[in-house]
Amino acid sequence: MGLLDYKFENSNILITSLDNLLNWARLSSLWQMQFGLACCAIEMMAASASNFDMMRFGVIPRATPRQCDVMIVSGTVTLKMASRIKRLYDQMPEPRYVISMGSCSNCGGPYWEHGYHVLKGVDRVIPVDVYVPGCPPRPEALLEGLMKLQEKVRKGSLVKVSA
Amino acid sequence: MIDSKTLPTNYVTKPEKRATSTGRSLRTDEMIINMGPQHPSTHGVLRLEIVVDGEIVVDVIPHIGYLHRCFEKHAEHMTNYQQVIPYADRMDYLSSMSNDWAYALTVERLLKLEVPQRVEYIRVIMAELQRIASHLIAVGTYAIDMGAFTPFLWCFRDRERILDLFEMTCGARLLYNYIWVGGVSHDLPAGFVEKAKDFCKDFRTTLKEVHDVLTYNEIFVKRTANVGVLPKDVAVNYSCSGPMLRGSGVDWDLRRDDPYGVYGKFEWGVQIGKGTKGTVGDCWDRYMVRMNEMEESTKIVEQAIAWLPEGNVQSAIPKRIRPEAGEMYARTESPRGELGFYVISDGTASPYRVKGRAPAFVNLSVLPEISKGAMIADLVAIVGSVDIVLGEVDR
Amino acid sequence: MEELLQSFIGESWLLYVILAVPPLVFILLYALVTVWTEMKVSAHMQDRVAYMYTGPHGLFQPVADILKLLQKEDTIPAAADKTLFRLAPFLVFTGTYAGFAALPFSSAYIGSNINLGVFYIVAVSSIVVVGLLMAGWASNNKWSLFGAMRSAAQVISYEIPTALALLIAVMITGSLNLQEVIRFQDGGIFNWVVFGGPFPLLQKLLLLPFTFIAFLILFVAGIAEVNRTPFDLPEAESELVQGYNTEYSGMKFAIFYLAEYANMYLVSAIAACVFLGGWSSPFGDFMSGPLWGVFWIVLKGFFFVFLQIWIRWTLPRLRVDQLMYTSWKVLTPFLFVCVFAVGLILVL
Amino acid sequence: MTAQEIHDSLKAKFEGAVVEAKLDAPQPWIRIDEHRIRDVCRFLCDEPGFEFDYLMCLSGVDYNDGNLGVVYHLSSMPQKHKIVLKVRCTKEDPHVQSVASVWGTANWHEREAYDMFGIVFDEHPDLRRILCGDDYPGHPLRKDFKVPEFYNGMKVPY
Repeated sequence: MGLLDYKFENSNILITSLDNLLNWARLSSLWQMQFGLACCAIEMMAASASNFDMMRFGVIPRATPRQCDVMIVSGTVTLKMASRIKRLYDQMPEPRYVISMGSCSNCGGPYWEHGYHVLKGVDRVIPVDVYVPGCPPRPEALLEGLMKLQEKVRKGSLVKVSA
Repeated sequence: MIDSKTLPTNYVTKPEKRATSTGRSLRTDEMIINMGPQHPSTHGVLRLEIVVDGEIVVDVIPHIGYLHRCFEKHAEHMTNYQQVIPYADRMDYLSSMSNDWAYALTVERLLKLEVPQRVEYIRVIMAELQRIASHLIAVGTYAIDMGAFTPFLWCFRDRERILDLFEMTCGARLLYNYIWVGGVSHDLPAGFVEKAKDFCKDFRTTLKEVHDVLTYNEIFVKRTANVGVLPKDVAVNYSCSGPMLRGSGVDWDLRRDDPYGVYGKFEWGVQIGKGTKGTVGDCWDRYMVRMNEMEESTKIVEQAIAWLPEGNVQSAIPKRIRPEAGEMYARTESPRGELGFYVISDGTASPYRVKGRAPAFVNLSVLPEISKGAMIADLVAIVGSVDIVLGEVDR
Repeated sequence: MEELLQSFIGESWLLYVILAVPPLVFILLYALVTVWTEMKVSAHMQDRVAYMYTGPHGLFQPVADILKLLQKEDTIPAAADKTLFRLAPFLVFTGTYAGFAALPFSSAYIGSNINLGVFYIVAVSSIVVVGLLMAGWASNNKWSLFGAMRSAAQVISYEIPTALALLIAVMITGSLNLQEVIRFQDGGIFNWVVFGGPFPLLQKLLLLPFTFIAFLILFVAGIAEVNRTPFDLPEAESELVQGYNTEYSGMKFAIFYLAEYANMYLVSAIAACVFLGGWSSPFGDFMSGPLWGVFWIVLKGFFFVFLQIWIRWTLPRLRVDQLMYTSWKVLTPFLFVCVFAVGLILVL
Repeated sequence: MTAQEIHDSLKAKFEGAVVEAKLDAPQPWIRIDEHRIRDVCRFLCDEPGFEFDYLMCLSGVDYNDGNLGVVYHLSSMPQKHKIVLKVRCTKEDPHVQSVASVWGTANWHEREAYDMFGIVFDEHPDLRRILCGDDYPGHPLRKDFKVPEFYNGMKVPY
C-alpha cells in the first residue's frame, strides 16, 4: 500500500487521472526480488533470460528486498525457510506484492502429505496476491501471473473505499 | 541479510567450534556475517556463516536444510516403486534425467532386469543432453558470480534448445518423469533425431562464444586461477565427485570406471583439471572441466544418435514391481558427480528405505576446507565452482 | 551567458540560481535517457529486447520507474543511525552535482568559470566518498559496511591516477581553467591533447604516446571512480548484495542511482574536456559555435558513457586486492613516467 | 580383492569385531561391532591391498524391530573393489563410533543420520542437526515418527 492509497474521501477527475498515472507507474515497474527457492527458481530464471525476457514488462531483478516491489516465491517453502521469507517480506517497502509460483508454494505441491518439513502453502506466513499453478509453471505461466498482478495493480485507487 | 543477533542463539556456531585467526599483534575483532539464505550468489537457499577478518575469510560454516523436502520419507510412503521417480526428479532439478536414471538403475539392478537396447541409447542421449543443460547453468551462474552477466544469458538461450528437445519428447521443460524402471515413458518423437543433430552442430559455436568472452578473459582467469585449490587427497578423502574431483586431477569417471548403460561403446575422453592457468584443482580447472565435458557430451550424443537401434522402449514388467527382499546401492555419474541410490526392499510393492547419495551434498561439505584464508569475493567464486543444487543438498 | 544574464537581472542571488539550474535539468534528462539506453544496449548484447510495454519500445520506462520509486515507502531500519542515513544520499548527489559546476557545456555556458576548475572537480568529487561511507555505516548492515569500506578505498585510490592524468593535460595546456583548456585545443581534431595538442609535428609525435596512455588511464580510473564493472566492487551484487545502498529504498535509492549515472557523465565529460577538446568541433571552424558546442560535448560525453555501458556488460569483476594492485602498481607508476616524459618534452 | 578375503582378513585382524556377514548377496556386506567400527574403517582405509579411500555413502536405517543401523558403502579407487559394512544399535541406546576422522565426508553424512534417526556418533567433531531446524521435534525418518501439529507457530500437516 502506498503512502496516498485510500486517503482521499471523494473521487474526481484529477484524482482518477492521478490514479491512472500512479498505477501505470507501479505496474510497469515491478522490480522483482532475486530470490530463488527450488525448481521453480530455474523457471523463473528462464523467464528473465533471453527467450522469455521478463524485463519487457519492466521487471528487473534486485538483490535486496528494500528495493523490490514483487516477491516471487519460487519453490518449496520449508519450515526452516518460512521465518526467513516472512522477514524478507517484512523488509520490503510498501506497496509490495507476492506471486506464489508453483504448486509447492501454493499448497505444498507433491510434498503435501508426508512433507514433515514443508510448509503447506506460503500463504500461511505471508499474504499472496497471485497464485501461479504448475510443477513447475512454464515461464509463460509466470508471465501470465505477472500480467494478472498488473491487472490487480491497475485496480488500485487513492479513493477511500466505503465498506 | 539476517542479522545473527536476532536469531535464536543456537543458529550461530559457538566460538570454540570456529577457527580463528591468530598471530596478530594488533588486536582486531572478527566479524560474523551471514551469507544467505537469500543472497544472490548462494545458488538457492544455502546459508553460509562466515567469520571474516576484514576481507579475509577465517572460517566458513555452511548451514543447509532450508530446502529439506523429505524425499526419503516420501519414497518410503509411495505405494509403488515407479512413484518415487517424480520425487527423484525434484531432487536435483537441474539434471532430472540423470536422477531418474540413477533411481531406475538401482531398482532394475534390484530386480536383475535387463532393459532393451534402444532404451539404453535413449537414456544415454537424454542424460548427456541433460549434462550439457546442467553445465550450461553452472557456467552461466558462475559468470554471474564473477560479475559478468552476458554469458549467463547466452547459456540460457542455448539451454532452451535442449529443453525444447526434452519437451517434444516428454512434454515437460524441467522435471521430466521420463526414465522409468524398465524403460522410458515414450519413444522418441518424429523429428527428434534431426533436431538433436542440429543442436550438436550449433552448440560448438556457443561454446566458442563463451570461451571468447569468459574462459580466457584475463580478469576471469585472475579471479579463478589459484583460488579455492582442492588438493587430490582432500578431494578423495571428502569423497568429492564429478567435475569437483576431476578438476583436482583425479582421473575418475563412473561412466568409464564403474560402467552402466552403454557408455562403454562410445568414444570420448574423461576431462581432468591440468592446472593450465594456476594450480591443479583451482576454480578455473573445475570450470574448464565443465566446459570440456560439454564438448565430450556432444560427441557422445552424436554417436548415440547415429547408432540408435530400433526396438521396444519398455520391458515387460508388472505394473506393481515387487523386488525380492534385499538391498542395492547403484551409482551413476550425474552432472554434479556420483549420484547413488541405496534402496532397501522388504519384498512389498513400496521401498522400505531409499537413501539418495547426493553429489552436491558431499561436494559442499568440503567447502570449509578449501575456503579458509580466501577473500569474500573468492568465497563466492568457490561456492560457484562447486556447482551446488540445494534441492539435492537438502533433498 | 553569465554576462548576458547579469545585464538583465543584475548581480543578485537569482543570477546564481538560474546559472545552477541547467546542469540539474541536464542530469535529470540525461539519467532518464541513459537508464533506458543502458538496458536496451545490454539487452541487445544478450539477445533480448528489454523494455517493450511502456511507450514505444519502452521509452517511458525510466519515467515509470521514478514515479514508482516516488510512491514507495521510505523505510529506515530501526537500528540505523537515522540522521546520517537520511543525509547520505544527498551528500553523494551534492558531490556529483558540485562537480558539474565547473564543467563547461559550451563556450558560452559554464556553471562557474573558476580558475582552478580541474582542481576543483577533483577535490569536490571526493565528497562522494564521505556520502558513501556514511550510507554504509548508518545502514547498520554488514554488507553495506563492506560496500562502503570498499568504495572509500577504491575511490581514494583511483583519485591519484585521475589527478595525475589530468595533470598531464594541464601541463600541456598550461591552465587549470577548463574553458582555457578547451580553447587551447580549438581548431580541429588534431589539436586535441590526446593527439599531442597544437604543437609542431615533431613535438606532437613525441607527446602522442604519453598523452594517449594518460587518456586511457583516465578513462579506466574514471570507470573505477564511478564504481562500474569491472570495478563495481562496492555494490558487487553477487558478493555484497547491493553494497552501500542495500538498506535504501524508494527515493533515497533513486538519488543514489541518479548520482551514479550523473557521475558516469561527469567523468566522461572531463575526459572529453581535457583530452578531446570538449565543446570544440573536430572539424575546426565547421559546425562550431556555442550551440554546436553543447552538441559536441554531449556527444563526446555520451560516447564514453556508451563505452562504459559496453564494458559493464562484457567484463567480469575484479577482486578487491587486484583492484588496489591495478591502481597503485600499474596505473600510478605508468602515469609518473608519463608526467615526467611530458614535462621533459615540453621543456625541451 | 573379493568380499570373502576382506571378511577373512577382518576376522583375523579384529577378533570379535565381525558380528555377521552375508557374502553371497549381490552386494556382500559385513556387520561390525558398533564400538569398533572406527578401527576397522581405519584399517580398511590405510592398509595396502585394501585401500578403501572412498566412502561412497553412509546411510542410517530404521529396521523397525527396535534397532537402528548404519550402512557404509566403501569403494577403492586404486583397487577398484567395493564392500558394504553395517553396524546396528538399539533405539534406546543409539551410540555408534564416528568414522569422521577416517573419511572427511563422513562428517556430514553422520550429522544427517543423527538428524534423521537420532543415532549418536561418539567422538564426532561437530554433531549437530543438519537438515531440520535445531529445535525440530523428533527424528523424522524413524518409522515411529509422528508429524508435529505445530512448529514455531506454523501448522505443519496439510
